[in-house]
Amino acid sequence: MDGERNREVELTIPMLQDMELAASRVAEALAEVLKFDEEKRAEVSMALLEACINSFEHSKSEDRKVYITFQTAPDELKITLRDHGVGFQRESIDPPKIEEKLRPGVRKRGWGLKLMESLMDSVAIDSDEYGTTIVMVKKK
Amino acid sequence: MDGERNREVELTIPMLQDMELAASRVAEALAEVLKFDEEKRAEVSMALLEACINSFEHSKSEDRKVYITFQTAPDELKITLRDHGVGFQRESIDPPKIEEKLRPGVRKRGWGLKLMESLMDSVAIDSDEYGTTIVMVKKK
Amino acid sequence: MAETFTVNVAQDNGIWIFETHGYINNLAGEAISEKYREAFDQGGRQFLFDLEDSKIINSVGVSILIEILEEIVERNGTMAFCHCVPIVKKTFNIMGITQYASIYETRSEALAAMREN
Amino acid sequence: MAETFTVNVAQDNGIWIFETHGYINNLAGEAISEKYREAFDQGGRQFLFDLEDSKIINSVGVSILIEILEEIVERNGTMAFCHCVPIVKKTFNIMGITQYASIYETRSEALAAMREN
Ligand SMILES: Nc1ncnc2c1ncn2[C@@H]1O[C@H](COP(=O)(O)OP(=O)(O)O)[C@@H](O)[C@H]1O
Ligand SMILES: Nc1ncnc2c1ncn2[C@@H]1O[C@H](COP(=O)(O)OP(=O)(O)O)[C@@H](O)[C@H]1O
Repeated sequence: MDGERNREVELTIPMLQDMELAASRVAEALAEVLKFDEEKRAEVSMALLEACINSFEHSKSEDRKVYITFQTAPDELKITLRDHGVGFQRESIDPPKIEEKLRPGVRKRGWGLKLMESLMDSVAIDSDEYGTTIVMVKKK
Repeated sequence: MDGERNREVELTIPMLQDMELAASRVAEALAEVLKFDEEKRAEVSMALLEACINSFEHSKSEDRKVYITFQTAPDELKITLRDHGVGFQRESIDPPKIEEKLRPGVRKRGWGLKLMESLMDSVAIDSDEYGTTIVMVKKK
Repeated sequence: MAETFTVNVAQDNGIWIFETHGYINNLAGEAISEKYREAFDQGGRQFLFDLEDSKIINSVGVSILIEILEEIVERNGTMAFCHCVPIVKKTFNIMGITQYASIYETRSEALAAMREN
Repeated sequence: MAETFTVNVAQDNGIWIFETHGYINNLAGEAISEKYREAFDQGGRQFLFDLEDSKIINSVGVSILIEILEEIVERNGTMAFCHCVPIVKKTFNIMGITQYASIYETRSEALAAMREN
């Protein structure tokens, strides 16, 4: 346990334009340290980018911060992202479909969760009125 | 004041091989957000890399962590790095000279502080038996 | 990346080429959309996006490309991409954009294919 | 970067070329040092380090290059670098390595200059 905690990287970013890049860079650097291939590095990096943007845009958190913990194991990177925002219900969000999105008047947005889920090996969302926690794992 | 605190990025890294890369990536990403040119981005990034390695190698800190705060202003990036190690006295360290380093038997190391000071606009070191704090500023 | 985003527009035999530079986020998407609107209003129907210098994108930026795609599809036009890094290709695949827009390796390949259209 | 560091060694008319790949840290420095030792023991006196694929270095890694430089200078050999990114050049300048080792833009420039030596 202690050994694991000692491998943690913690990052707190403010909810400001472009700050998601700082987070995604850490993800990429750690994926490099773990010797993930370039494609997987880019995948982790983009999944975290999307998760950060969701917190920035939707959480309405008062402290305007996203708290991220990176845990490295020899063959996986686990990323836990938290915001202290209003939360949401994953179940109530329909998966986006391009055919529908292309219809006139339909909101084109709504791809972040789908991308995260497609790019990572697992994504677990725990969200309530005190905030949202997302645990994402990418295997080597 | 509050506005400033809200722009802070905080990063904690464990003192492990290659973890300095995660820190230097954040510095680089933030320098990019501030639209520093490529050269200055690389300079900030390397200065922080060196500061991290110093903590890893010399601090003997028990918690094996480096705590870094990044503060962004429109035209400067301020980086504060702390370790809870044994500290050192800046004054007692002579500036390295290549002529001397090239003599047989002389330890070749000892460039980190000089590099940090050359690459950043200012470097302030506060170090005692409870640890070391380094505040580095790079202007756009 | 977080460099100021720019987009250059050129024309090649009726094909409008958009060359993007930098991170495609919401602001970049809007910048693209504005230039697209001008081209469309001048009668443009074939659009090639050269993403060589956009190695990072996000879904907010890409949503704006879907807005553009909607209009292009509706008017029987063509939207294509070239020089996409793997993560961009993958993103377009996941989103299903590749069902409506072709991705080519190089610009000349894209132009050749689009001219046959 | 944090990819496993590698160094390839080649010879061109008595000039030993070390092509590094990856972050030059302590471990990489030691890997270079080992290969250097082999070349030196085979009589090598002219060494060119092509750093094109080493965009990140640290002072611990560079200190090991200074160890090598000490020996080369002592035996009247030559040490040179090429394809250095700006931060690497700057680092070598700050450390004063450029007083003892030349930095060339390209490998062919370096080889041409070293052959005249
Ligand atoms: N961190 C969060 N806090 C609150 N709501 C969120 C959060 N993340 C996602 N959501 C909700 O989930 C929806 C779907 O998110 P997503 O798939 O990323 O698409 P988009 O952000 O484009 O709407 C959002 O519109 C929002 O209602
Ligand atoms: N964070 C730190 N904690 C304790 N000692 C330090 C720290 N940073 C630097 N030092 C001391 O300063 C010396 C000079 O550091 P530096 O110039 O980076 O060269 P080097 O690390 O190669 O010795 C170190 O050898 C060490 O004694």
